This record gives sequence, C-alpha cells and structure tokens, in this order.
Amino acid sequence: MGHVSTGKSYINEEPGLKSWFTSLDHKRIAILYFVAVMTFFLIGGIMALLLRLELFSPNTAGSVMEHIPNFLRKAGDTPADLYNQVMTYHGAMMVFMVIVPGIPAIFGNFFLPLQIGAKDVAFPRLNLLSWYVFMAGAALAVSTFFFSKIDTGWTFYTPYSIRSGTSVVMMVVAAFIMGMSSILTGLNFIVTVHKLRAPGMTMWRMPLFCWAIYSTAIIQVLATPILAITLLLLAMERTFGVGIFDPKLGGDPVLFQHFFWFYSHPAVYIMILPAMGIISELITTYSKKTIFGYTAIAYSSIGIAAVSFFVWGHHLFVSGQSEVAGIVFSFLTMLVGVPTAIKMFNWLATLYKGSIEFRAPLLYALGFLFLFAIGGMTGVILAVTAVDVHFHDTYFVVAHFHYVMVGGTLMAIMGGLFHWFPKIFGKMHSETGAIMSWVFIFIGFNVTFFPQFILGAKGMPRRYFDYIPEYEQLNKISTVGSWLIATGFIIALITVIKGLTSGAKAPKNPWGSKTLEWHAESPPIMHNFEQDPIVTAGPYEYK
Amino acid sequence: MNWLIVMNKLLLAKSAVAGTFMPVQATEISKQVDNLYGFLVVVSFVSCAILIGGMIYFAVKYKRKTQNDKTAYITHDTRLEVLWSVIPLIVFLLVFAWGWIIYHDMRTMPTNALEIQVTGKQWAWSVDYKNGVKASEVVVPVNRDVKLILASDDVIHSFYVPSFRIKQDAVPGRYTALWFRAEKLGEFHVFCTEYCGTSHSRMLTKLRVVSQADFDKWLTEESDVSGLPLAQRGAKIFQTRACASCHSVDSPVVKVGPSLKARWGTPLNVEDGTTGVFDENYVRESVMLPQQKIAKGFPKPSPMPSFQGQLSEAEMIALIEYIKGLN
Amino acid sequence: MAHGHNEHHIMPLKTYLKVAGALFLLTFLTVGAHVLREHFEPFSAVIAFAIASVKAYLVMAFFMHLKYDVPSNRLIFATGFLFLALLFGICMLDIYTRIFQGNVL
Amino acid sequence: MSTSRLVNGVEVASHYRDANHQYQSNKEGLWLFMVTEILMFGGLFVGYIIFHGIYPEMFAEGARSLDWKMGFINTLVLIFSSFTMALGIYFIQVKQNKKATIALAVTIACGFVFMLIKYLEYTHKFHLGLYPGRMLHMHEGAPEHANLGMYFGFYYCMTGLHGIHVMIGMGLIGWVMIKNMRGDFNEKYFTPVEGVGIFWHIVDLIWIFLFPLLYLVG
Repeated sequence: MGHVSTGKSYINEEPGLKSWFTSLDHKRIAILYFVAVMTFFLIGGIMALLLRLELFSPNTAGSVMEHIPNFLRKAGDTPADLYNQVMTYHGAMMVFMVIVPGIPAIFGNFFLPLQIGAKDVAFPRLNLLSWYVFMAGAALAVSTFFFSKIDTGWTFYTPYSIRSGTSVVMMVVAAFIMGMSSILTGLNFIVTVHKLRAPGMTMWRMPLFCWAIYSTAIIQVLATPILAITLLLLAMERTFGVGIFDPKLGGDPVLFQHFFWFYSHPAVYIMILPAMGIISELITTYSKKTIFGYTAIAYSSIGIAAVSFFVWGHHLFVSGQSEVAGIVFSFLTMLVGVPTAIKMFNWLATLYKGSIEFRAPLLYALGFLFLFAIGGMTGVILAVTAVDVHFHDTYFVVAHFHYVMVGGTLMAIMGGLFHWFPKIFGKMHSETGAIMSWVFIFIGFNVTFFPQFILGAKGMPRRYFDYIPEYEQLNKISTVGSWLIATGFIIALITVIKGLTSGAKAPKNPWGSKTLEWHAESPPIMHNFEQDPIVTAGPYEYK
Repeated sequence: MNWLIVMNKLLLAKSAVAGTFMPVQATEISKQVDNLYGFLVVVSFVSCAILIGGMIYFAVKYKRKTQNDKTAYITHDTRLEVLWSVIPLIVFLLVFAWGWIIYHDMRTMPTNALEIQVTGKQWAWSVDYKNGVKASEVVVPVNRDVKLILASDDVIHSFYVPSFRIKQDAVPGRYTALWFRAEKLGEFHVFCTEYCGTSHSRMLTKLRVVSQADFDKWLTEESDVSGLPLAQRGAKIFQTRACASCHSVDSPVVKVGPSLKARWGTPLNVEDGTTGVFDENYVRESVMLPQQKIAKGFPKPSPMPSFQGQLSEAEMIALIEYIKGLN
Repeated sequence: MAHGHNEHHIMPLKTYLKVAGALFLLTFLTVGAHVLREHFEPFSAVIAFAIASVKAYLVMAFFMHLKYDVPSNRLIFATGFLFLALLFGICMLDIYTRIFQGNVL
Repeated sequence: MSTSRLVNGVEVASHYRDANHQYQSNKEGLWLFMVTEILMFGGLFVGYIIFHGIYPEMFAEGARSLDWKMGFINTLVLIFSSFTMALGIYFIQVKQNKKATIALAVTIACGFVFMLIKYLEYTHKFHLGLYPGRMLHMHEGAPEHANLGMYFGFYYCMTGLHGIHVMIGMGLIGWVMIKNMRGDFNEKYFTPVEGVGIFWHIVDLIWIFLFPLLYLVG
C-alpha cells in the first residue's frame, strides 16, 4: 500500500510465550481471551451436542448418558441426573464463559482502542488482571466438574439450589469471580471511550461498534454488582441457612428471581448489544455505503442499555409475582422492542442503493438480520403476558433465546471474526471456507431451532430429559440440525487454522473499510498507529 | 379502502393461524390466547417478511457489479425513522393491552368455583378434594369453574396444562392459584415446567375432564376405597402417591429407584455392605425411613421422600400386599 | 478537564475541621434521637435516616471532593444510587401488590 | 502496552497525553468502581428493608440484642478516620508529606480500633449463641421468632462484608503510606492516595447507613 512496513507487529514485537501472559497490550489480551473463550465454546458445544443426542428419541430406548465414562460420574447418578448436569454446564458455560465475555473481551479489547485512535485501553494493567480473574473464575467453574458437579440450571433458582447435593457454592463463587472480571472490563472500556479518543474523534464520530461496546460496558458496571451480592447471599444461604431465599425459613424464592434477573436480563443485552455493533460495521463495509441513521442507532444502543434494567420481571409472569408487577413489566418490555426495531430497519435501509459484496462477513450479517428478526419478534410474543403464560419455560423460549443468542451473537462473532481476521492475524483466510461454514451454520441453525418453536407451541417444557412420544419427530429434526451446526463450526475452525498457517499476507485494508482500525498495519504494531491519527470526519464516509 | 381489505385479510389469516401447531383448545381462555397468538404470528410474519424480504431484495438488486460502484450517500431520513419507530410502538402497545385483558381474566379467580388443592413435590403432583379424596391425577367436571390452589412441599414446581394455556408456579412457603373452565371432555397432559431435579421430566400427570355425573360418581367411588380388596387398595395408594414415577412395576427397568417387578422375597444388597431379604419389614422401613437401607448402586442420599406420618398402618399393609402381588 | 493545569482543588484545613465537627455532631444527634425515640414515634426511623443522609452528603461532597469534582463523576456516582432505587422500587412494587391482591387468594 | 515517560516529575503512561489526562482517567475509573461497591452493598440493603417490612417484630428482636453504644463508638471512630484520611491527602497537597504519613497511620489505627470493637461484638454474639441462620442456637432461652436467624444472617453478611472492606482499606492505606514515606508522592501526583481515600470514605459512607439500620431502627 505504498508504505514500507517494518514487519514488526504486536504479534512478534515481544518474543516468547511468557511475554504473552505478562503483556499489557490490549491486542494480546484480546488474543488471550479469544483462545480461552473458544476453548470454553468448544466444551459448551460438545455439551449441546450431547443434549441433542439424548433428545433424539424418548428415553424408552435407553439413554446416551449411560455411555458417559464412570470417572466423569458421581456415584449413583442416574442418566436423568447426568442430563441435568450437562444441561446446566452447557447453559452456565455458554452464558458466563462464552457469550458474556465473548465480543466485548475479544473484539472490544482488540478494536475499541484501534477504532477510536487510542494507543491502548485506559487501564492496561487492569485489563490483564481482568483476564486472570476471568480465568480463575473459569477454572473454578470447570473444577466443579471434578467435585460434585452442578445441576441447578444456570439460573440457580432457590430453593432447588439450596437443596441440591451438588457443588453449588463453588459454582456460585466462580460466577462471582467472573462477574468481577466483567465489571473491570466494562469499567475499563467506559473510561477508554470517555478519555482516550484521538484528536477529532468526537463521541458522534465513533464507529457504531464502539457505541455498542460502550453501552454494554455501562450495563456490565451497573448490573453485575447485584449478581455478585445475590450469589453471595445464595452461598450464605447454603452454608448457614440464613433464610432470605429459603421459604422453609420464611424467605422468599421469588425475591431471588427478582435479584437474579435484575442482573441477568440486562446481561442478555450484554450479550446482544456488541453483536449489533459488529453488524453495523459489517453492513456498511460490505455495502460500501454510509450507515443509515447513525445517530438513531447510537441512541438506540444507549436506549436499550437503559431500558434493559426495567424489564426483568417478564421472566416472572407465572412465578407468583403479583399481577400488577406482571403488567408493568410487560409494558416496559414492549418499550425495549422499539429501539431494537429501529436498528433493524436502519440496517435494512443501509443496504438500499449500496454496492453489496457477498463475502462471508456480509453473509453472516444478513444471517444475523434473518435470525434476529425471528428471535426479536418471538421475543415480543413472549412479552405479551397472556401468551407467555402458555409459552413460559417451554421449548418456545429455548428456541427464542437461541435465535437471539446464537442466531444473533454467534453469527456476529463469526462475521466479525472473518471480517477482522486479516487485521488481527495479518493473514488472509480462505473465502470459500468461510462461506461454507456460513452455509452449514445458517441452515443447521434453522433446522435445529425452528422445530423447537413448534415443540414449544405444542407444550413441550424445557429442561426435559425425556418427553412424550408425540414430540419425537420434531426432536429428531432438531438433533439432525445440531450436527449440521457442528459441521459448520468444524469448517470454520479448519478455515481459521489454514488461514493462520498458510494464509497470504494481508494488506492494510482488504475490504475497503473506512473505520480507523484499517489505517493501522495488518497486524497492528504495539502502539497501534505509526503516527497518532487525527480524525476529521465520521466513521462511514463512503462517498 | 385498501387498508380495510388488508386488515380483513389479516384477521382472516389470524384465525387461520390461531391454533396452528397449538394443542387442542379446551377452554374459552385458550381460544382467546390463540387468537392473540395468531395475531402476533401474523404480525411477526409480516414484519419478518418486510425485513427479510427487503434484505434479500436489496442484496440481490444492489449486488456489487464493479469495484468502483457509486453508492448513494444517505445519512438519515427523519420521516422514515419516525415511522418505523412509531408503528412498532403502536403495535407493541396494542398487543400489550390485548394481552393484559386476557391475563387479567386468567388471574381473576371466579367465585363459587370448585376448589381443588394441588401439591407438587419431587416428583409428583398430589391432588386433594374437599371430601378427602386423594388422587394423583386431576379429575374435573366439564363446563364448571375450577380453581386449583397450588402449593409445594420442597422446591418450585410449575403446573402446566398446554390444552388450557394455563401455567402457574407452585412456590413453597405460600399458595398460588389458577382457574379454568374446561369445555371439552377428555384427557389432557399436565407437565411440571419449573426445573425441579432428577425426574423433572417425569413429573407428569393427567387432567381428566368428565361429565358432572361421571365426576360425582368418581368422587364417591374414590372416597369409598375401604371396600376394595387389600391389593387393589394398595395399587391405588401406589398410584396416588406417585410411587410409579420412580419405581417401575411391569418391567425390571430402573427409573430412579429400584424396580419392584418380581422383587418380593429376593435377596437384598444394601449399600453399606449388609445383606437381607426384600420383605415386609424392609419395605416398611424403606417407605418410612428411606435413608436407612439404600439398595446397592442407588444414589445416596436417596431422593425418595419419607412417608413417615403420611401413610397409616392400614395403608402400609395394603401397599405391601400390592407389591407382593407384583411377582 | 475543566481545571486545566490547576487540576487538584485544595480545600482549606478549616473546611475539613468544620465538616468533621458537623459529622460528630450529627452522630450525637442520631443517638440522642434514638434515646428519646418514644417522643418521635412513628418518625424515629425517618429521623435516623434523614440524619444519615445529611452525613452521607457531607462525606461525599467534602471528604470525597465530589463538590469540586467534574460533573461527569458526580453523574457516575449518582447513577449507582439511581439504579439501586430502581431495584428497590420494583421489588417493593411486586411484594406489596402481591400482599394486597385480593383476587388471587 | 504501557511504557511511560516522566512529565514534570509525574510518570505518565504512553497512552495518555499528559499528567492531567491520566489523572482524570484514573479518577473516573475509580468512581465507576465505587458505583459497583454502592450497588453491591445496596443489594443487601434492599433485601434487609424488604424483609424488615415483612417481619418487623423479628427484626426488632434482633436489633435489641445489639448494643447501640458499640455501634455508636464505631461510628465515631470511622468518621474520625475518614477525617484523618482526608487530612492525609490535604497534607500531601500542601507538601507536608511527613504529616500526611502520620494522618494515614492514624487512619489505620482507627481501622484497628473499629475491627477490635467488631471483634468484641462478634465474640459476644457467639458467646450468646447468636449465629446466622440455622446455626443460631441461643444459650439462654429461645428466640421469640423462629426465623431470627435471618436477622443475624443479614447482620453478619452486612457487617462482615463491611469488615472485609475495612481490612482491605487498611491494607491499601498501609500501601500508600509506605509509598508516601518513600517519597513517591508530591503535590502534583498522589492519585493512589486519593483513590484509596475515596474507597475508605465509601466504607465510612456505608457504615453511616448500617449503624441506624442495624442498631437503631431494628
């Protein structure tokens, strides 16, 4: 690109494995997160396949869980117990160890400073510390596997979690520790956005990915402390029988649900907002067109972050919450639908009169729009009190949140990965491989989860180890779909590995994108930019 | 106007969609829920069609032709943006209000309803009628308001009848309630929908809707079990106490606890290494104090609840007689 | 960075002494009100928390220098209390409407 | 990556423009962290108030077993320590670092006194068998309310978590005190002291509300 590169980059500037684990560079820390999160994703994914395999047919024919080797089992665990454990690990790992840290800690860490023209995040030491804290929590969570396991579901509802004979306290402490990591990351990003923007990079010139990460960070800081105290109280409850959440001792299990969802509903937006940020980037880049309604999308990120704190009670419509509270929450939930709709229409309008290039990231972005439209609308269905009474805790809910979390967040992660792969690793990946992975994941996803809407409508409850025969056919289809998804991810993995080992050297800006990270070398040097950037225009000036 | 035609079409589509894939509509409420759901599905379908259809249309139409394609520079359009904020908002508020009306009906208990006490415990429902009849399934008369008062012995359960579109958590430490008025005769599934441990997925029972005459007959018959032979009485207790959710009786398959098929009189290996015989005293002890002698290979502590103080001696004898008969 | 090079505001020692004095005084006042609480019922709790709030304000404004800090930091700190109020408000809404809803049970 | 340079006697990390830039960023990070502290303790307060509303008599019984005089002394001790903490920063600002060290040392001493009184209170409770939750086992008489353990659950949770914060705060003050003795701070650079100070005031702030909540209102 008419520019002499020194060949130095953040990857090779400091040699040796040890330098990676002590590095304060935000890009290296992002890579550390990337490796860790992808490992947990693999484990969580295997668990998911196991669950689907179990549900391939009703239990009369015997259970897949019987084939789990003995050293992984607690004495006396029935197949149903094993299923419940796998179900819990799948949920807890995917939530706390994959999707919540996923985009912010990997892509946020890597690209937030690059996109706003900063040399690093505000607190590099804290950033590295967050990774270690996260790993400590994750290690503790995984180690429950070698103690009494955990079978409460990722929601830890009392009083079941008080009575369960599994390592609930350990898991709860692990989630607490990972929560601390999440808080520190969020705090770091907020200050980075406030204070480290390059000269000329006003808030309203920030790429929308930064707005999304910023909104997410606000939720992380404000919501996670409540989870922390809730989990501590649960640990107290188990060790001392304090009775705050235990009805036997005069406590209120519904209050636990309030406290839990005060965090966990906003956490849903911790999972999806950054994904929306990535989609904004992908759609403008590959349609070579400025984003439609920049201000509206930015405000809607903040709007979603704010309203997300007011809607948690829609998880409690049939829990014994009062009718008044149910109505209030249903109303407020409707309000969160509006900024989401705004985003969807703005992305659509961005495609209008663009010059759309069908690369894998764009396909992932379109896949996102497709799946998120379905996930979002079924979300509205579930927010309507009377209808939710029927659908609550059925497979309809399972399908809905997978459409949002997997169809949304995971599609965005994959799209972001192939979009930024040349920037992160300085090598080009195979376009065919990336597109093939999309085909399998997209089709597989719909085959897996669309039947679950119907199962839910027919009344099949979630977290069921076994089901009545009339649900068999749809379950079979769903299981077959899960194999397609797995194939897609294997293709993606091969594509990534091949790109890493034998990819051609990536140019600075292979996709012709306008945001600031593409002005840095591929891969970027230690301090990101050769010369401190000065920003004079908005992020998407495709004229 | 065109709008009217569109609205009319939507309403028609709605009633066609209502009930698609849904279980039988066995109550008035379930029809209302399905109508609202049908409307939501149509709205969802329309909005997905706009979004996804638009997306595919644009993607094909504006496919990149050359590397130097000129693109339009459109930053925003306030009128459009207001439009697609306000229209969804109106739709959302509409369905919210509609949902509220039905939800309010669901949550408002009728007066003069037939009250039945339903208690969840790991992992069975027990149903108590006013006249003292205890059952493991819910039997109700058709076309009559029925109010279920829910309670739980241990953890949270949730009482769900898909065909009635009703669901309510049974929360330990307090009472919750739900009501319905069944309009169809027949048997309907009852599921537990709040995760409650090992046999959560087997915490099923039936809700049987019968005519008023059959209901009265059933209630008297049930209250008059003392005339039955011992083993039949035992079978009844075995059923009402939901022993069958953990112990199989017709095959040696292990559900949660040991199968009782052809078990009587066989030698016994206790988990602590001692041995014995599966006899009257062992059965009695296992029912009253399940943690005492856990059969080898089964979880410790045993998930079996203690029935101490819940079963009378007469009932215990009947139960033992029934188990004897399984050989 | 409203303060330019003069970023650290220095409060005179006298102000610290005054604030500390006020805090001690208010603490005695709290205890005094507690001892004489029979005379104040049913407002004794309100009085105790009103005094505590004044004390909290003094600590935040002067000891924590929030009075002289940039507005954004004041806003950030206030957000914490705001969201706490939210959690409290809605939990109370549920629990109290649960108690008073006659039609369910 | 964090290489740093010296600007006017202040070490400035390379990703900051100048000392003030760095200072303002650190300060904002600190305040954000304090928000999480407030929210975490706040969750406990919300739980306490809700259950106080449900079981007022039980809470009154629990509060009667506390000695408000102990709480009162501790309040005074903490307020005084907050004052000396603020003085510590003041003295660094006016270049009297020796006096600052003394002020910080007094603050730590106050922390010790606070923890000592807490220790006495705790051991007294243990002596009476007033443990949290199901471990509650009064040696004399029986509790009037069966779930009195919940009150002590809250009591130990809240004061315990607060106590942990006091100890962390003491450690942090010790750290900045040593740094101050080594001459790491001057009137231009004392961000760690300020941060630790804000943390310590938060600890004080929480106690200002805990005292009436646990000891007085009950």
